[in-house]
Amino acid sequence: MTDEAAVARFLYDEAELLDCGAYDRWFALFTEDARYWVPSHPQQTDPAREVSLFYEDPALMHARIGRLRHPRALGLPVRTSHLIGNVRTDGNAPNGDLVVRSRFQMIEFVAEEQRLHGGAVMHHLVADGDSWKIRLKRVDLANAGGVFELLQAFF
Amino acid sequence: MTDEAAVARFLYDEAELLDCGAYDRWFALFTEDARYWVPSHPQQTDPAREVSLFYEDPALMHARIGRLRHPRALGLPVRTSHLIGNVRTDGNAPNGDLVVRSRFQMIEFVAEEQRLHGGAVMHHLVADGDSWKIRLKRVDLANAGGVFELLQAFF
Amino acid sequence: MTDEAAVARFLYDEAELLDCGAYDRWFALFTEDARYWVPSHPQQTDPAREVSLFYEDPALMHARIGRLRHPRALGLPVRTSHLIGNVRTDGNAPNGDLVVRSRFQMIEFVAEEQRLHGGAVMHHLVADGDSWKIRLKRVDLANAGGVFELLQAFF
Amino acid sequence: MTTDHAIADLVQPGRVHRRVYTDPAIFEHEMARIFARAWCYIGHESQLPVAGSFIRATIARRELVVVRRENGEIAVLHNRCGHRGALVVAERSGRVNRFRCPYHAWTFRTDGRLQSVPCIEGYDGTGFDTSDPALGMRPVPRVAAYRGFIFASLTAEGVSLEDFLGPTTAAIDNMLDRAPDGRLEIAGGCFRVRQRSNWKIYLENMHDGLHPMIVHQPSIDPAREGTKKPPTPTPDSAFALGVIAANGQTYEAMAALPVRLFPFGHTEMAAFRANPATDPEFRAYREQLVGRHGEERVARLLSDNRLSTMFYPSASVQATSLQMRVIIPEAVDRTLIEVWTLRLVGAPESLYRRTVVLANTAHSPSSLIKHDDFAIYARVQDGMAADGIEWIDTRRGMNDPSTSMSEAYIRNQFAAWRAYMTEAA
Amino acid sequence: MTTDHAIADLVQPGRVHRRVYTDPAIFEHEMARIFARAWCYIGHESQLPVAGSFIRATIARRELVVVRRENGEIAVLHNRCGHRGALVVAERSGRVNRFRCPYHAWTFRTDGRLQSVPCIEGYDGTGFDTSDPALGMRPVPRVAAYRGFIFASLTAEGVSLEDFLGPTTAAIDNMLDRAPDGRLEIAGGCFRVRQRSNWKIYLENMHDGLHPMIVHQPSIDPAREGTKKPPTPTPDSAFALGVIAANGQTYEAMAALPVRLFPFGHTEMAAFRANPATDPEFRAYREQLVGRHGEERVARLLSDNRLSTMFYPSASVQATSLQMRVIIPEAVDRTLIEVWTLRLVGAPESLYRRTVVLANTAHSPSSLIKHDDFAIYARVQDGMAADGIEWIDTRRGMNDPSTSMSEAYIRNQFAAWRAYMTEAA
Amino acid sequence: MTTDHAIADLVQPGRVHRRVYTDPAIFEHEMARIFARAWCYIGHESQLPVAGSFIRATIARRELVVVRRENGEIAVLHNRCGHRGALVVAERSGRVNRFRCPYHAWTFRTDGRLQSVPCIEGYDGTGFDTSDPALGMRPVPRVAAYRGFIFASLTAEGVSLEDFLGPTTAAIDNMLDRAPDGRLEIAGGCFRVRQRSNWKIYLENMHDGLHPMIVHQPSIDPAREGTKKPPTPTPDSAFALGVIAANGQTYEAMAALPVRLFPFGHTEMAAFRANPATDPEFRAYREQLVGRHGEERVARLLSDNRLSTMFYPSASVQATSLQMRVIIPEAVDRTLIEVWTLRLVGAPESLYRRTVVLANTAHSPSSLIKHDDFAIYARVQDGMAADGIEWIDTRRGMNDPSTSMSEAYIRNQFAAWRAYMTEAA
Ligand code: FES
Ligand code: FES
Ligand code: FES
Ligand SMILES: [Fe+3]
Ligand SMILES: [Fe+3]
Ligand SMILES: [Fe+3]
Repeated sequence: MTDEAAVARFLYDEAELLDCGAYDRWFALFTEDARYWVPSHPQQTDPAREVSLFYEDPALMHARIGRLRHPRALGLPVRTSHLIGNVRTDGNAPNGDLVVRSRFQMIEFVAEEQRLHGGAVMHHLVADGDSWKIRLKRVDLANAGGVFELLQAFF
Repeated sequence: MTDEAAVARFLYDEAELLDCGAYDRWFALFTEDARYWVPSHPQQTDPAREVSLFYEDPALMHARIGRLRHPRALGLPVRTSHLIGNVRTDGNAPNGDLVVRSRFQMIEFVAEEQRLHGGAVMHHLVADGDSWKIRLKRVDLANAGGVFELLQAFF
Repeated sequence: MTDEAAVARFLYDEAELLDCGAYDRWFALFTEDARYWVPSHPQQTDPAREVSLFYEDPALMHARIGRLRHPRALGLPVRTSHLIGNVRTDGNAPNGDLVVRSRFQMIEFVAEEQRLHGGAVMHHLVADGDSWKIRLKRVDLANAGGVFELLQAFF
Repeated sequence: MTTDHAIADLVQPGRVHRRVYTDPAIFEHEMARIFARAWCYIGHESQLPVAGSFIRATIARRELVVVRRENGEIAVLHNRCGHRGALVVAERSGRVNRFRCPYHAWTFRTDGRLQSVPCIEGYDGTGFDTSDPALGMRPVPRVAAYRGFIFASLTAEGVSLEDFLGPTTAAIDNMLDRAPDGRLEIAGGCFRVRQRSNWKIYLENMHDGLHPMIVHQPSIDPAREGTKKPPTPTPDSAFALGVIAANGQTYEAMAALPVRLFPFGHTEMAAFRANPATDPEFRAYREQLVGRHGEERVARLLSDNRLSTMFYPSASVQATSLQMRVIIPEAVDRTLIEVWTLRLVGAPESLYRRTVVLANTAHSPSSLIKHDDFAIYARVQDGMAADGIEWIDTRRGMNDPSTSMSEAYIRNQFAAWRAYMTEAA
Repeated sequence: MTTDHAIADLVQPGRVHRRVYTDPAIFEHEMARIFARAWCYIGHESQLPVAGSFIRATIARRELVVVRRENGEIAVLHNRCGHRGALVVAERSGRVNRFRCPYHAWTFRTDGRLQSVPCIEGYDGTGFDTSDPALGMRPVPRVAAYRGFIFASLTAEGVSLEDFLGPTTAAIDNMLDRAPDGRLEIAGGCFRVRQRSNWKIYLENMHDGLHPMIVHQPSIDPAREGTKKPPTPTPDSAFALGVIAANGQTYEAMAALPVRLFPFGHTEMAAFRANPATDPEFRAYREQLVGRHGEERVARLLSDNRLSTMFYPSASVQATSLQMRVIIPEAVDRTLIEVWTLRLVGAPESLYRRTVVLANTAHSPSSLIKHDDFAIYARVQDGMAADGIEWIDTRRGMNDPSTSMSEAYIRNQFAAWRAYMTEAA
Repeated sequence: MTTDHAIADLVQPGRVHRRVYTDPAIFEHEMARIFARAWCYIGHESQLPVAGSFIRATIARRELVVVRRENGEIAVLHNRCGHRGALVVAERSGRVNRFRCPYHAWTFRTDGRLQSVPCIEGYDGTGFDTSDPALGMRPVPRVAAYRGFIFASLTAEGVSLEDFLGPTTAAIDNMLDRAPDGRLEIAGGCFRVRQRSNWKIYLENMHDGLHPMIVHQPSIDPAREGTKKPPTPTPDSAFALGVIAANGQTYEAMAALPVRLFPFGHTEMAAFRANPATDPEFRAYREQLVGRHGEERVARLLSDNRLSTMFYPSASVQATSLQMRVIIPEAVDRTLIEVWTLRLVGAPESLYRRTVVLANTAHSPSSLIKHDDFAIYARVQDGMAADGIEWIDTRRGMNDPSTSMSEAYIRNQFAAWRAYMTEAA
């Protein structure tokens, strides 16, 4: 399997864990210093000086998972189906992380309604044995900057 | 071409036959004991004790194809466009069949309206020369369990 | 990287240029005698005897790019996100061009609204160093023949 | 506002006005005057096995909860909190000890009475009385069941359920007689299919014996071929193909199928005598029945075949195919149909398996049969949408006995429609 | 309900009220009083080459079928079955011997008369009369064609088509004169583009000579540059770029373009004199014409250029660019535009090729020109959506001769609008 | 049409009728009688830094532009061209010298007056007068700002902004006092979140101290756990988790939180005393304030915590968390909420960073807290959608002092609602 194919497979497996609701195993893919970031617009560079659609460290990701599983959480369950494509390795970040770019579309089915999300994804991956861990997952939604209803699920 | 790439190519070709309306050639991809199954919910295990969105053996698949081509069939034609992704080989079934998992989205254009379908697909493949035949195609729709309008086309 | 993988990567990079608004670099991928064609129905063979949704030579493509960038263009900006899949090399055209078939879905975000487009794509590619140039890009939309609102962006 | 007089004029001998299918104001009246007054089917007792079991239901667009009480009785409550009106239950079914509103945690007994209010002292001296029904999940005025089939009425006054159902109950009796243990249960999940047409268009197709060989030709032809040519169907699929092919009856055969007309708009269509199944499992099952009823009665009840019995306006039962269909109007041009299957308790698995195959074949969203029906319903709706031509003909079979080739059942439905719609509120 | 008096007040000298663009009740009136009364364009005879050829059409939201009868005449029928109202024809065009309703297989002759009813004995003694037009696909009251262009009116009374069209027919005559064989045909498919604005906003832009150099600057600039800089355009694209660049006329030039005003709201805008095409194919074509008409007449008719002629309210013809545009209102804020191209029968292929390029350039969904127009139409609709400011100014050019720089044609449209809308039903 | 009398009856002591949340006609009245009359918040002066700076705003569904004039004043104009009504400005914010309509290039001064008209001679002798306000972008009747917070009223008559805001201004004063430079600015972008419920349902949740520990349990539980267990949060995330966990206050604590009631429907809820931040940056900031105000006043103003202050009906300010929320009704069952953050000019970056974290946590579309709130709002809307049960109870705390455990603030809102809705137009 070429390296790019291996990376693609890694992204597919990551998405599958979300779609199957295997949040713990998905969570385990992230480094301790990871960030899950959905900027409020594609040009956003600083999560501290502008609001973000999501900006979560592992502790906040963990809390979100906790809510998604809480028996009294409202407006759930949410079922997702990710389609990942256009996977491209794009060199290394200053810290050596492998930079991977991809595009996705995700169908979200919640409260008997189907919605479509999509956009660009950038992963920063750290080698971990014969696989990787995710240090950064940045999702730039096609409709970032628009009006949103609630976004409960991870992209 | 790696094995996974070959399987992916097989799934692309399968989808293309549907999108081009080459139903006979698509039908020929299935074994005589094949099943085309769209469960009514992702946890469904038994098509005999619960209703299914589709549960078809070759004879019923053949009848559906017959209707799709019938000059007097109403609410037709339907045009589809499949996007297949996240293709992963996933070991072998007890009977030795190759298990392949993928995700898809399908745009359906019928009666001047565009609809989107998507979800998870599991193929059970039997080696056939240097290609495969399909013994099982199971499609778990993202919105399984919801309210549907008519589903005429194969996913 | 297998040849098909290289071609796929080429299509991903092409799409990314559009999604990033790098229209000049995208434009540079086309040959001087290139055509960008979106037929008005899948069976259309002659752009001169039937109207087309798009039928552009480099000069018209260039003019469209000019408008997309014009400070006074209305109903802009438009943001797109392409998902490219089912990439298959399909032999050579009479003139020797490499024929590549794929499927796509594109989310278009314009005027605070998200729309979905998709269908089949055929590229005719000319070898160019260790990459290619595009002599023909034909996009058959799933909803060709239907009613459209405006189509400003390239697919 | 449409006056009763104007409404009465919309239904005339031999014709009805298109507005009854297309006017949103008429639809509002239908909800208030027909669905809110009639006995509407809302579920089956087998869906409420134990105390606290509940399912949701909808009548005239009101959200309801049907729940089994501790004393075994069944209550039907408005799914609406007595505090600020929130929908109390979001799940389609489940089990509770008491209902709890997610907003401020008011709790309600299974009879809908307010049970507890956090920090109730906040209401001291306001005359707040927890026994006030208006503060609970208000029960609907009337609930009754006929041998497990639960109906409710949103109006306090009116005929009893038995009087309402009248002779249609025979369909239910027959199903129960066919159950070795004398019990039925809802099983196997449910289809929910939305059609883009007025609810009456669905009802008016219910016993239409003229359309099958015409509308369903696109599925009849391949099904007939499929029963002859390869690929060889599995037994289940052979049965399914047979069901599809069975739509290809001659006009003569259909003209021989009586459709019975009952008060309140109810109707019933006979089915063809099913060629007795010959497989060993069926014979064993038949023996069970004989043990229970005796040969003569079994012969009679197995030959007493009903295709569909309509409990106007809310549901129909396909007695022979063991299917319940619930009609839920959503808008003047949108209707939700729920399809449920019934299991004969005690009967061999193979019989229920057939019921599942039949539901998949006849009413799944992918049904080869329904494709053409639903397309037709939408075309009827679209054809009547614009003004210019105002009347729909309903004269077929006006002078003949009622059969599946007559529109007598449609006239019977509209007679009830007119009575409901013009009866003083 | 809005009274006629109130409606009359919405159109005043020099201004109109925003409600004419935004009020759904006004829109309903427009359908019943304008579109249902006027002669509306529904197709061209070339689309109906042989007996049984049909196309679908829409007037005032009524679904219609336009069909060539066996005797060569053209009938326009309501696309609605006389039985239960189903839409009979779903295809947009095709050919039939007779129409067949898919529900119960009633068949209809191409004049709409009921031809056959399966098992008609079911109607014995009901007074059912197959010759009753109400049981057929009812023809519209009036159909007429002017030299191949078919119009229909949903009202029995009214002026003749010739009187209705009046001087606008010159545009049609001119196109026919340009056809070497004296015939035109619809060819090359059709664009159907939906705009999110009231139908009148489209019409009011039709002859607006002030907006092009403003609204279309974003396409004019790159088009002008494109004609100078590489990449070198193909001849077709050079022509397309020229068309786009041509929007950049000076105000003076536009002020010199007369817009003629006709009764019934019709209007016509002249086009700039096209620099005579010099390619050999064109010269050959010109010779053909001279052979047919003589030099003098050819010189005159080729210099007699019309940009657009509006058949209020339903269509416009771009005579010089050989394009038909059909305006189909769907809702108060939604309008469907159909764009068809016309072929001069007998003319060289290259001319029609130009027509296709022009349609692609000027009115495809991807048109660089229309992007900005349609965005503007939506912005006009959005700007008027809320209350608070009630009047729209229409005074430009009130004292001047009518040119493309005057709003005279808008006032002319509203004069007709007011007359239709207040005329007793 | 609903009469004022009928409207008055919808609000009664201790209850309100469901129609106030579900009837589109009532919603139309609310736009015309409440939103068009009240002073509505439309932006902050810091969003208009220089001459020509503009932002868009919406009141009662009217599109507006708020612009800084050359003289420094602020004008609020209808975003509508005086010619044909086009929306003049499409960008949500920007800077201009003058406004230019994209259709015919009429230009408007920043005070809305018509500045130039291409080829104006076309209006000679028509009485066209460029100084006619009807031809400009008409200014709204009244605009005023309180210390940078801009409000507008669509009605010429009425109380002054100061009288309207009354004691609510203290919240603004407090924020300004906390700013070392005595200035606030809008920064960090904006969330725009749509909820599927009536605008009042959002307002009625604003000070609801009973629901947090109930509705927010699904986020409180994991947040509390998160503060104890690994993974170890970053300081920002620890703060965020603290904010989420803080919803888990006891009823006693909430009952101790006063909610103040003001004229015109305004209300204010106190916040818990924030444990003084101890990090060095905060201490440095505090020193800045002491330098400006003196120790005593700083101690007072930092302990003077307000959770939310409601400027009925259009906005609320979360003074302590430095957040503005704007309520924009779109339809009877749809409301857009805009969330903006405020920066204390001169304060250390870390403070604003906290403001951003708080906005992300408390009101982003992905907010763990808002998920459950918004789901509840929709369930309240859905629960009230159907008829059958007509009244909503509002009696809680009728005899008690107003706290977050009382519905006094809801009654206060409805007292204002009733006054606005029944006051002669
Ligand atoms: S709304 Fe149900 S408890 Fe308050
Ligand atoms: S509806 Fe057309 S034949 Fe019955
Ligand atoms: S509409 Fe604004 S200038 Fe004409
Ligand atoms: Fe049928
Ligand atoms: Fe234009
Ligand atoms: Fe809350």
